[in-house]
Amino acid sequence: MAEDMEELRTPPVPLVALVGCPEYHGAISLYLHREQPPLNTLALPDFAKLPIIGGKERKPVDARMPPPLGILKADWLTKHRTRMPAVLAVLLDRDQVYGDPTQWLEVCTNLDNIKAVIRGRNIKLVVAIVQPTSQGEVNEERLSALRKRAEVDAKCCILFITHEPSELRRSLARLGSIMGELATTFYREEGRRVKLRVEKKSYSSLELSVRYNFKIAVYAEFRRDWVAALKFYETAYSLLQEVITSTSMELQPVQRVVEMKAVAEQLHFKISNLLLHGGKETEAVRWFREHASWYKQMVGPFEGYFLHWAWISKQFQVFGELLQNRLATVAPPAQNTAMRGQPVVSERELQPAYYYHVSAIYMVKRRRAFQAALVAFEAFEESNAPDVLVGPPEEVGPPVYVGQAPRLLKRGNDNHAQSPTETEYMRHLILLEKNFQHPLIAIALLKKAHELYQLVEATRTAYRLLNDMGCEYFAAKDYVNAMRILNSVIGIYRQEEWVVLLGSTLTYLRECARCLGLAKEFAEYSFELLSLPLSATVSPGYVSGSEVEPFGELEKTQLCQELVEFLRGVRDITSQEGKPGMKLSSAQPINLEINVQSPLRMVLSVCVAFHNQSVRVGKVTRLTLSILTHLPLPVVFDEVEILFDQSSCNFSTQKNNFVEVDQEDLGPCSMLGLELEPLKWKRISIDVAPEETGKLECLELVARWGPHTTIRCQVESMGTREEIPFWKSEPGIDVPPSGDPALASLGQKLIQVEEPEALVDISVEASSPGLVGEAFPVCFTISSAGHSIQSGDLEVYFAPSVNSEATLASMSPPRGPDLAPAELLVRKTGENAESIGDNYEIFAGLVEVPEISIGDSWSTIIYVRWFEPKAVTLMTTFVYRASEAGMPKYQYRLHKSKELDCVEALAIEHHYVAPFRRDSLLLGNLDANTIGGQVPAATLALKESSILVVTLKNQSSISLRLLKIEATEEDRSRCLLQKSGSGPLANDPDGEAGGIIVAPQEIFTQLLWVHPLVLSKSLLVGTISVLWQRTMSSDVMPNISEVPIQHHKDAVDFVSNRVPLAKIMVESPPLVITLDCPPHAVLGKPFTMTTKVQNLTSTLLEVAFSVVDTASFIFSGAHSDTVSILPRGTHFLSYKLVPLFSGIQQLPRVKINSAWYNAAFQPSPVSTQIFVFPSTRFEPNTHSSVDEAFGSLVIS
Amino acid sequence: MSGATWEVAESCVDSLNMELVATYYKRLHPTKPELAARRIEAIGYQVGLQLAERYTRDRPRFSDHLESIKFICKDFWAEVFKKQVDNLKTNHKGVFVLQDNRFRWLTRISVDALPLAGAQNESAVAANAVRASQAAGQYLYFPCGLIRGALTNLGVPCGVSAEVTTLPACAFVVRIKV
Amino acid sequence: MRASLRPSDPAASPAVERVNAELFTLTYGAIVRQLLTDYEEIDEVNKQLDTMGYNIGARLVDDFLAKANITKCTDFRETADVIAKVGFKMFLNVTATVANWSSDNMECSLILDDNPLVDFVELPETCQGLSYCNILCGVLRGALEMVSMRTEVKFVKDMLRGDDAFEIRLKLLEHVPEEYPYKNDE
Amino acid sequence: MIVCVAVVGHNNNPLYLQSFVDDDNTLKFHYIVHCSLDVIEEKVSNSKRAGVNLNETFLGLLYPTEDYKVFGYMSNTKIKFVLVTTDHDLRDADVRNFFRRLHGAYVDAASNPFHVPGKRITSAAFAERVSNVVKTFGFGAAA
Repeated sequence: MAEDMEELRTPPVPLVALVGCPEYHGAISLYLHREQPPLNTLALPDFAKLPIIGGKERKPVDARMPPPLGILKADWLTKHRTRMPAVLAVLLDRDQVYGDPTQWLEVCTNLDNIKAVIRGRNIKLVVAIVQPTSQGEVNEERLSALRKRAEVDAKCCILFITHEPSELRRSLARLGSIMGELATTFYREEGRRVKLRVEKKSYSSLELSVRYNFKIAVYAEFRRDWVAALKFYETAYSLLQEVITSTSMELQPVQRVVEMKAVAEQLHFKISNLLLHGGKETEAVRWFREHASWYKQMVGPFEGYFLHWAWISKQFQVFGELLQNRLATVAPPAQNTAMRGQPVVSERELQPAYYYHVSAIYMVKRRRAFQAALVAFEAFEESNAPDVLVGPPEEVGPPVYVGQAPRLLKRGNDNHAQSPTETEYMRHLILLEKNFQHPLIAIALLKKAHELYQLVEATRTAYRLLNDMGCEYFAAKDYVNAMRILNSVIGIYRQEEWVVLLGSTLTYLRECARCLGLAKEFAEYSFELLSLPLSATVSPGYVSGSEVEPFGELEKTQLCQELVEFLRGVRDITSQEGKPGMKLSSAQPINLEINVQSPLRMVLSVCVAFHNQSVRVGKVTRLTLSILTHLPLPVVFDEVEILFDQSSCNFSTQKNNFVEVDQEDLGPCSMLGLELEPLKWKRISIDVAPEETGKLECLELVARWGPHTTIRCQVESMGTREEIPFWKSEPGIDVPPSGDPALASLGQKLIQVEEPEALVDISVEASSPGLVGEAFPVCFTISSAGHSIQSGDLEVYFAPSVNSEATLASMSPPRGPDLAPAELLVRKTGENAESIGDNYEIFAGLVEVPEISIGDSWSTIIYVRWFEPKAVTLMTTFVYRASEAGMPKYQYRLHKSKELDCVEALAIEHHYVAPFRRDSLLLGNLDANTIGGQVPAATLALKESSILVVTLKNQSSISLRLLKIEATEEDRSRCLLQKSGSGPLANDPDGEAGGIIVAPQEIFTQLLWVHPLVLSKSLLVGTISVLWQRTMSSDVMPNISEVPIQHHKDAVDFVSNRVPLAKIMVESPPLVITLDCPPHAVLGKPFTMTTKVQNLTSTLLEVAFSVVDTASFIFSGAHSDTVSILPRGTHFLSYKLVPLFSGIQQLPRVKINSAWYNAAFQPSPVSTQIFVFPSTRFEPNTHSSVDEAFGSLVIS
Repeated sequence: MSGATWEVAESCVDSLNMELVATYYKRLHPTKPELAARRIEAIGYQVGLQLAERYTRDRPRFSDHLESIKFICKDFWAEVFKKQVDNLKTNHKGVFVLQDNRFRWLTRISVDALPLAGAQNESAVAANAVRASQAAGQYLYFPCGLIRGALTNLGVPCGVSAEVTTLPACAFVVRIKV
Repeated sequence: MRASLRPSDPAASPAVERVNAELFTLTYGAIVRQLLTDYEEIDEVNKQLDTMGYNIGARLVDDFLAKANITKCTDFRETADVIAKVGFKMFLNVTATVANWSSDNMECSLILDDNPLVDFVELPETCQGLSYCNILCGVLRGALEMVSMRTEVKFVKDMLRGDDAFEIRLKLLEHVPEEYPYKNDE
Repeated sequence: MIVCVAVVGHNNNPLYLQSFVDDDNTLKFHYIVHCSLDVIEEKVSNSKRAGVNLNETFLGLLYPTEDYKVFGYMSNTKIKFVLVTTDHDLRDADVRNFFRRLHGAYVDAASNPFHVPGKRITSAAFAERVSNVVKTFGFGAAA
């Protein structure tokens, strides 16, 4: 706060004086000070000190008096507050008053002196008689004498009791009230006196009336009569304005101007103080507004401008502070409480921040004015001249009048002479001002204002204050802070598109960067500044000295060239004085990043559009870039690169060709650099060929200037291009890249790269279904259609079956329930072909495919061997590299799958039958039913040859060649097994075209002998193994004939199915019946039928038999009888029969009944039939094969 | 000079609207009706912006969305369609329905655009009604744009769609974007 | 003929409903602008405007004849007068003056010194070639063709391009009394 | 004397700013107008809060700067008009009238089919009309 105003800040307090009885002064003054209203006390230890309060005699004013040398006496107010009491209280000791004449005389002289002192100033007098107690008689006439002497009336002459507390208090109160009362009268009278003069107009100069009104106001304040005080201050104020208007300020000497403003300041300070304390804020504001605007014109002479701005600045600051203090105590007033006629007070004006801000603004004006003044001053003055106004007190005295310069005491004694000359004065002020830190003060003010504005959320204003702060820091050459602060400001100007403001701020920032030698920032700020859409009329500035000067297109282009040269590294930018200039080097390169949101997008914005949504890998696709700059003049980049996520596609104007879309007719050009016109989209097209599948994205454009500068600019899709986030409201800023509308609307910067189409066919052929056990050939054929295959691998495997994750790869493990139903094989190659029976080996899973030139084809065969009749899916993957002109080696990949079905080729069954017409009594058969549950195993007679019938049925859809049927005994010592002599199968399977063909569904039967040698309940007989192969007929596998490495007949391969024979029971029969009779008969020709019954036991067996006769024959012999057969004996029953009918006839059946075994049996009907020829002519003369076979088997 | 006082025959406005629809639906984008619709809506939008600017000058600012919408229903409608909206409904969740039982522009579109005349039997009438409201739909994109433009300019960002119930009645649905 | 003109004074004829021109003016402006964005080159826009006008004119002419109750005017001169005095008055509420007749009476100019279409309009430099009011030419052409006069209509002066007035040059190509021209607003 | 007139869009972006003093440094006017937006916001929100002066478009005196007085006006479409003047005693009616005519000029400029809404106003006719309005400021409701 302005310290010289201190005494004006608080209303003055009446002053009283005490003399006599000093021992009580302390108590009294303390009491008076606590009084309400308080009184200040001036205590005079003894009467000798009296002259202090006396002033010089007042001379009556008259019109002939010359105008005073100043308006307000500098010390007047101080005098009245500290040295000029309104009341004087004399304390007289009772003993003196009532004492002996000498003492009384002394009192009288003292009183006379006092009167002499106070008369001129009509200071009021109070006489207090000090006595310890209230007792003691009063000498009336002495008392009245005292009054007369002191010329005071009774109420001004009081008792002051000191030793009785209650009385003391009462006396103090008495003293206080009377003194207060008298003080008021004193000041009123003083006021009146002065007012009288004013009314009488008994003087000439306006200055005096200013002074008098001021005095009246002050006296009123002493009386706490605020209204009156205000009134007279205001009069004084307006009178002062008259004074000023009566003379033209410009012609006045600076000293005078300064004085008058100082006075005005005091008066106004008083006024606003009173108004504010009176709760009239809006009043105060109005007053201030008037004050400021009125005095603003009162600039005074040029050299004093800075003083003027200093003064104005101070006015605002001081008022702001007053207001703030006021508002700190009371709530801010309701706005617009303006009554009719009075100008409205805006809300801003009720905010202290406003005044601080304006004050700061004037502080800046002050600074600038001073700089100007300084220049002038140093031009004319010899700068080393001394400042006479600083010196020891005996030479330089304080000013007599408010706002005047110090006096040079050595020059005569007259005030006039003592005041310094104008030059001395100015030098003094300028030297003072030199040490004044304008920016710091301004910044302090701005900070204050900024905080307050932030409180009321006046964002923009707050930012503006920051901006001003930054500028002040700049002025103070504190570039770091300037840059920090200004950086925080630009955001809002960008956002709200206040281009001019942004321009100015950027200009400062750019300068800061330059002075700090920050190349990158310098470049960035310069670029943004240059690319601003500034019309020629409103343009940003460049900084000269510490101020921003606007500049036009010309400077703009210059600046731009300068910048580009700098970035090229061919010119360095002069930095702050003293520092070395900025120069680019490999040590400090510049790398500017421009993304979609960056403000530098104005410098360079790139959008791209691929011409296709997708491309096959390796194929060429076209990309169009549109590049735009808002820089004011054409720029040429030394090199432009375009980067992709597939670096192989990266493009550079240095290396690759491109097409300038707007003059395609020129064809592909490969200039080294790239030139951009201002605000004109440059459209170039380039061709790229991605080498990897997936996506291809254009990432960024890198423009280079010289060796050290790169600008990396993020690209965006032309289709989904978002408009430049800045300067939306600027017409013609955001022109979309014109040209091909299709590209413009859906061109993208990212495309899909698809696998190349393989120009190769794979065919998988097989004559499904395959047969279990066989090596089922599947033929793979690869034929190249489009490009020749360099090298490839053919992979073959089973598709994983649904039920098991076990990958059924070519390697087929030993079979289990959930394992591969089949395995893959390949034919063994040459040398080890004959090693083992099977001439296949497990397929390794991969076949190398040789080079295949266009049009050719290649095939291979792979075999499938099933373990069970189960369909499988054969998968194949062909991976290869194609060799194609101008194409990268890319791995192509083909897939193919084939469903293969499978069936069991042969159904092999077998059963046992007893020998022809020879039956054994097998008890096992008899009580077969007694064996519970399972089908009883066939029961054969011990050491009897039974027949084994094996039937093979071809279930497949193709005819098979049966090569061999083999019977292998389990154990020769227990049971013999043997093919019956002349089977249809040649015994050598490898024989030329050996074996027989079994057509589909055909059944083949094979007979064998079984001859058990031991008794057994379950006897393993042996196994039958069948060897077969498919008949290779051309319709089965058409393509195979073409296959080079294939199947000539010598390499016949066959399948062998082994079937274990069912177990049998062997027991020794007690009886064997053999029927003996010719194989056939002739009608009417008699023949003999003999039934042999052998008893194989060692006991005599009684056997009953009976013959059932038939209509077909007549025969002779016993129909029924019972015979006993000796152990090991045989009984013959012979009958002669004559056939009566021809054809198959049932012989009479002999039924044997053995009581011992309680078993009856007879030969099976089949064995007891005979063919009867109608006549001998038909009778074949061959022998019964059965007989032979039988014969050959008989074991005796 | 200012257009405020100038008057032209209403048939100018009508034939301009009709021709606008014809131009975009029949000539410029015969195959892409939605594109034509978008263009026409855009035209309406621009006019709406401008009209809002004109019609609201010298009137106190609206304090909320409802006031703005009321303005559209009353003054704006009166200026453009020579009557007020018959009924305004809202769900208080930013959806407003402006019902006009006799929407002027539908009453005044020429017959060849709306072949309603002389269709006797029910089916024909029904068929006509359908075709009519389809045809009418084409004529409502412009007013939709108008309303959207006006509201947007009054600080009520919204989407506007129209529904033809029975000609010439129709309802405009305003959905305020939040 | 003159007699037939009198009752058609639009002030007198209640048949014509009037509306505030703003909507009309702005709508037209918006259409022109949209067309400019739809088409690359400006001549296309001029053509479109002319076509639109043609259809409108073809549609309006009956209405006009009815309201203005004009017995089909036979010769070109009168027709021109009717258009100028009645037509423009009735629809756009401006009067045109007929001038600059060619010696063979086959050509004349309609001169307007004001025109509601161009209210508020300022042509940007980018569309200098644009004949903003071209729709009027179309209207005249269409209307005249309905009364079996094939004409060629174009602007020769345009205030938007700094001329002192709007001048529409009207040229009669042929007058085919009994032929009904193809009506092409389908 | 009117020293500056500005039109500010509803995004608080300058649509038009013209100074009428020869002093080539228009920068300060940009600052003044930009800051005045704060006051406009305050006034609008205040009048919202305590429904005083029922959303009048005319906002009256915004604030005095060190040298000027700044008046404000906000249309229904959130377009702000700002007037910067040196005069200290202005007739309220004059200022209101001024803004009415300024607004009128803007409305017509915005009605130009080629004017893109929200973009800076480059129309010569508008500038013409504005300077006319400025010239005739204070002479009643002239022209």
